[in-house]
Amino acid sequence: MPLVLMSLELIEIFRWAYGLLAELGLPPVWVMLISYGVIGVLMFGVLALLALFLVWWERKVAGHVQQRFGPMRNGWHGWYQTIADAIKLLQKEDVDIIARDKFVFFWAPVLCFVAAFLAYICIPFGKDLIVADLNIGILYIMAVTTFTVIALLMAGWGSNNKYALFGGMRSAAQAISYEVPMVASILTVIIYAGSLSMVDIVQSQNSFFGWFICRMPFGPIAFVTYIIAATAEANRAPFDIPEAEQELVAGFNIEYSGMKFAMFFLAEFINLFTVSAIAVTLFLGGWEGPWLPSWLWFLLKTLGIVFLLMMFRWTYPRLRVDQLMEFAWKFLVPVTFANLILAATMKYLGWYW
Amino acid sequence: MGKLRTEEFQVNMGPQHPSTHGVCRLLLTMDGEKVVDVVPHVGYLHRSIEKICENRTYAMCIPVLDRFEYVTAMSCNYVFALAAEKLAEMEVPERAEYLRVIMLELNRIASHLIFYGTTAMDVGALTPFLYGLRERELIVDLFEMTCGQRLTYNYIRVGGVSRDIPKEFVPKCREAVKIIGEKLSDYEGILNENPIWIARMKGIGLTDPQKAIAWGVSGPVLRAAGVKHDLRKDDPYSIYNKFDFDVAIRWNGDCYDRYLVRLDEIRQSLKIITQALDGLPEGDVRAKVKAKFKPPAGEVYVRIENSRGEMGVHLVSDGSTKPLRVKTRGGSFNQLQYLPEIVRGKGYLIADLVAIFATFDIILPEVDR
Amino acid sequence: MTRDELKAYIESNFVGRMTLLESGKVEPMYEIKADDLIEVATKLRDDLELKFDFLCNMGGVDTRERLEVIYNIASTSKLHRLDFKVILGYDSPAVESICPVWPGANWYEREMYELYGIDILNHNDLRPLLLPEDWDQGHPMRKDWDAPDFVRMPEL
Amino acid sequence: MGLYKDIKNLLLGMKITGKHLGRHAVTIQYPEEKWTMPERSRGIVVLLSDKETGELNCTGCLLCMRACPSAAIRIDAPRGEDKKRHVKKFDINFGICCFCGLCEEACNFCAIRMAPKYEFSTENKDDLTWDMHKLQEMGRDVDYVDTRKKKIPKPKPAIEEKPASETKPAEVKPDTPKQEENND
Repeated sequence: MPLVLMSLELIEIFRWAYGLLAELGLPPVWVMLISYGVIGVLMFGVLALLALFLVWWERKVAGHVQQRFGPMRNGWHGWYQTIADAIKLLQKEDVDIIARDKFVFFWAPVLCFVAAFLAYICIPFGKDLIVADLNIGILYIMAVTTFTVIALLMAGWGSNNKYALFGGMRSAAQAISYEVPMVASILTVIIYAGSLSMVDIVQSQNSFFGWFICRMPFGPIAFVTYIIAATAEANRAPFDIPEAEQELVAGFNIEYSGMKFAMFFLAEFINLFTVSAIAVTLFLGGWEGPWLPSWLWFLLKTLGIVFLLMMFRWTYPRLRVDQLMEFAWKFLVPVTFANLILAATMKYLGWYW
Repeated sequence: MGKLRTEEFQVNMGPQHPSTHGVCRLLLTMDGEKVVDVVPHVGYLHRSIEKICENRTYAMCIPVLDRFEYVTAMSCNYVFALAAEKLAEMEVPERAEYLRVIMLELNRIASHLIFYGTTAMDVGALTPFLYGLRERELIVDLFEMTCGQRLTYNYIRVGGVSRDIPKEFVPKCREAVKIIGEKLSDYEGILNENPIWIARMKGIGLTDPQKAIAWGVSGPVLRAAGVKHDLRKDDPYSIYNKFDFDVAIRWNGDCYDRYLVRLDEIRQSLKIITQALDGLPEGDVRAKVKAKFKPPAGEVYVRIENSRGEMGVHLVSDGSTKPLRVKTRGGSFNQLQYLPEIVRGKGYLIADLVAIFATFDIILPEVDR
Repeated sequence: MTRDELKAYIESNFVGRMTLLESGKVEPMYEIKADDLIEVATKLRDDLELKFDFLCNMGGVDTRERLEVIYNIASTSKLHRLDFKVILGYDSPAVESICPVWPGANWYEREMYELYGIDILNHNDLRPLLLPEDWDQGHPMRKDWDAPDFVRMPEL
Repeated sequence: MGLYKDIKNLLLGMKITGKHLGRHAVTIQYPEEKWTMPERSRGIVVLLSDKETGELNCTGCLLCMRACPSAAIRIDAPRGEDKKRHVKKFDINFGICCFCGLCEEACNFCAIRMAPKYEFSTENKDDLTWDMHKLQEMGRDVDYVDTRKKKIPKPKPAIEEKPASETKPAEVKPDTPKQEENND
């Protein structure tokens, strides 16, 4: 056991624990059930904590950009501020408005929260550190993250509030529009990786110059268009029109309070991490990197992208809803498709490394 | 297949809404995301300042009028003091006039910095708000050092100013002027050429100069539409004709020009302050005012150029210690009633309305009084 | 025009229609008859020498003897300014709306209507502006209006 | 090259926000770190006491009460047998006080001051009405220049800010100095 822990690779610990479990002599079904249960709980816990960390980090970044402190009260630089906030939100009264559509209103935050977690089944956190290496990995992720849109639309409709409805409709329109350039930029990568599996994609970029962002000239273009589309997918500024607080007050979550609001809020940050993790996996070589353990590389790269998105949010004004659509259909879609054709041609001609 | 049936619906924007700068209720008639019509409902902040002033003495009116337009409370102090002085035909010491100009211009900068921040925030950029307020803090500190308050100054009085500036004021003021001048490049860098900012502001909320004049619109909103109308030049009050400054003017009359005009005005105000600090004479800061200030019966209307347009007071005196009527006029009042004119039927989106409202720089206490 | 030129011009061109009042010692203050208001106002606006295109301010005054409506107008091109007023009695005071001349008077007239009870004739929209929509306690800016203050000023 | 210019300007914005990232905050952490108000700050209204005897400087002349635009000051100072006023009640309601400083300027006796203190929030609105003793306690540590001229029959007011008096208090004459002052 000590030797296992020395290796710093998290997967070794899991393997060791699994070995212990297997040696107990339980039936294989039980071993499987227990191990998946443990993994599920672990994933949930880690991601929830990660979301709380991101909330705190966002507030710190915002604070420092604006020459403030950000949270400073709870713990060192307010490190457990968001945990305290979450606990406070748990205790808050769940304001139940009369004129809502009860079923839709109740299930919207749940669906949003669940959909945010689903994508993590096939995101490789490190070498071999993946829950299930689906051979349709990236397709699966694209499919389940779209659930969020349904959840936001449900929230907008169920609240029976005009602002919320605006938010929900904007969110749906935005997500549908940006799905297209996003998938097109992902396809650029898939053409070269030759697989939809996340693990295969990472393994196909095994050196720094093998990273898809370094593949000239289509790599950087695909990366930039992906980041733009991902910002919109994650409802982040400057594309945060569904909850544009200066126009729609809070958009789709205007009527939500307490834990329901917290679910939306955390789901937003988990989505932020998801899109960054996908960007890292597709373009920045995933867990690849020297010296440090693979999961740490993955985490560092992902947090780097998250930081970039945060800086976007605290720097740029918000686009208007029609400009947002225009930008997606008149700029991003042509650019990504042209890029896709370029990449495919180069692949066909063999002009790549 | 028949035509898809759509219908207009109404949305209440406010009284509690993040971008209505106070408690203004805009009743929007919407066609989807498009604003078809807007009807402003005001009065949520009505404190009947005019009625209150009618049963206060002239000295007491000034702190009450501080609350008339609290972002530039110095102007409110000044316009009332000016009206009372004009009625009593009183001379004000020169040092007091210089101090008044310094304070008015500092306050104009403070107000435009708030405008810069809140407009950026309404358009979605949150950080400039903090940058704007950071520099405003320097000015507010100067005010507090001088008169003891940060927002409701009660500094400019009938016959002069309430007290002389402290010794460290002049160097600190020069330093603040220098810092603000430097930071302006930051402000412009973060927004001016930003493509998103330009897309949001250019060509939005076009004001027609002739119509704007007819509706009584004044100040930066009018100047952004190409009308060179600045009371500091056109109808000089105090000692503004001693200073060398330009009237900031733009020609398109859209949100972007209104924003640029205000940034230019900050520069011009810095120029005026520097000149005023250089020429600050020694002497008294307050004229002798009789024990019970009783201006002779009569009436007068005075107007000054505030950061939101023309600010005026029509003061009617019946020769007693209390004014008979104080009719105040603020720029926001006319601009808010002009707002439906430029929004109605133009097909602006709700986000444009927010930008227009922000660049009109309407604050509600001035409307509701 | 300077103030004296303006005074002379008005005296010669508005004979009998604008009378100089003594309350305007500091700045000239004219009186216009209520039934002549629109015509004079239109002339003031359209006269090429005057060009009063800008309504600065207007409002009611209660002098305890009579009601008045004050108008402060200015010209953005000629850079001069003028004050005039319409004097009304207490019983059913009414004044013609000058929105056709200066549209910016709209809200000022609404405000005057609710605060002073001065009826505005031919006004398109006389909803209450500052007061609540169900206000029925009279006209607050009248001098005889007495309201329960929150805190009374001490009688000294 | 519109696209190039746009990207350049977008990056310029990031550069400015990024530049601020490393700078020190300009805000302060309030309860730990307190901001000292300038000497002239109009924070809270306090009553000053005589430096030697420790008694209130207030003579009950009601000048501040008359100068107050929001009627926040309530004084009850009936005449005693010696024809002098004795302050029985001196209440200030901070709920309606507008912190304009006119009371301080009206006072001829260095009795009322606006001190640079700002921590007086309460949980109860009624607690905002402070009585004479509390105001005096708050004013104990406020330093001031005693400009009164004591034991001189007709002292001249020497402070710069001349008080405002709305009506001349004829019956107050015995213990107020000559009221030749400016109004505000």
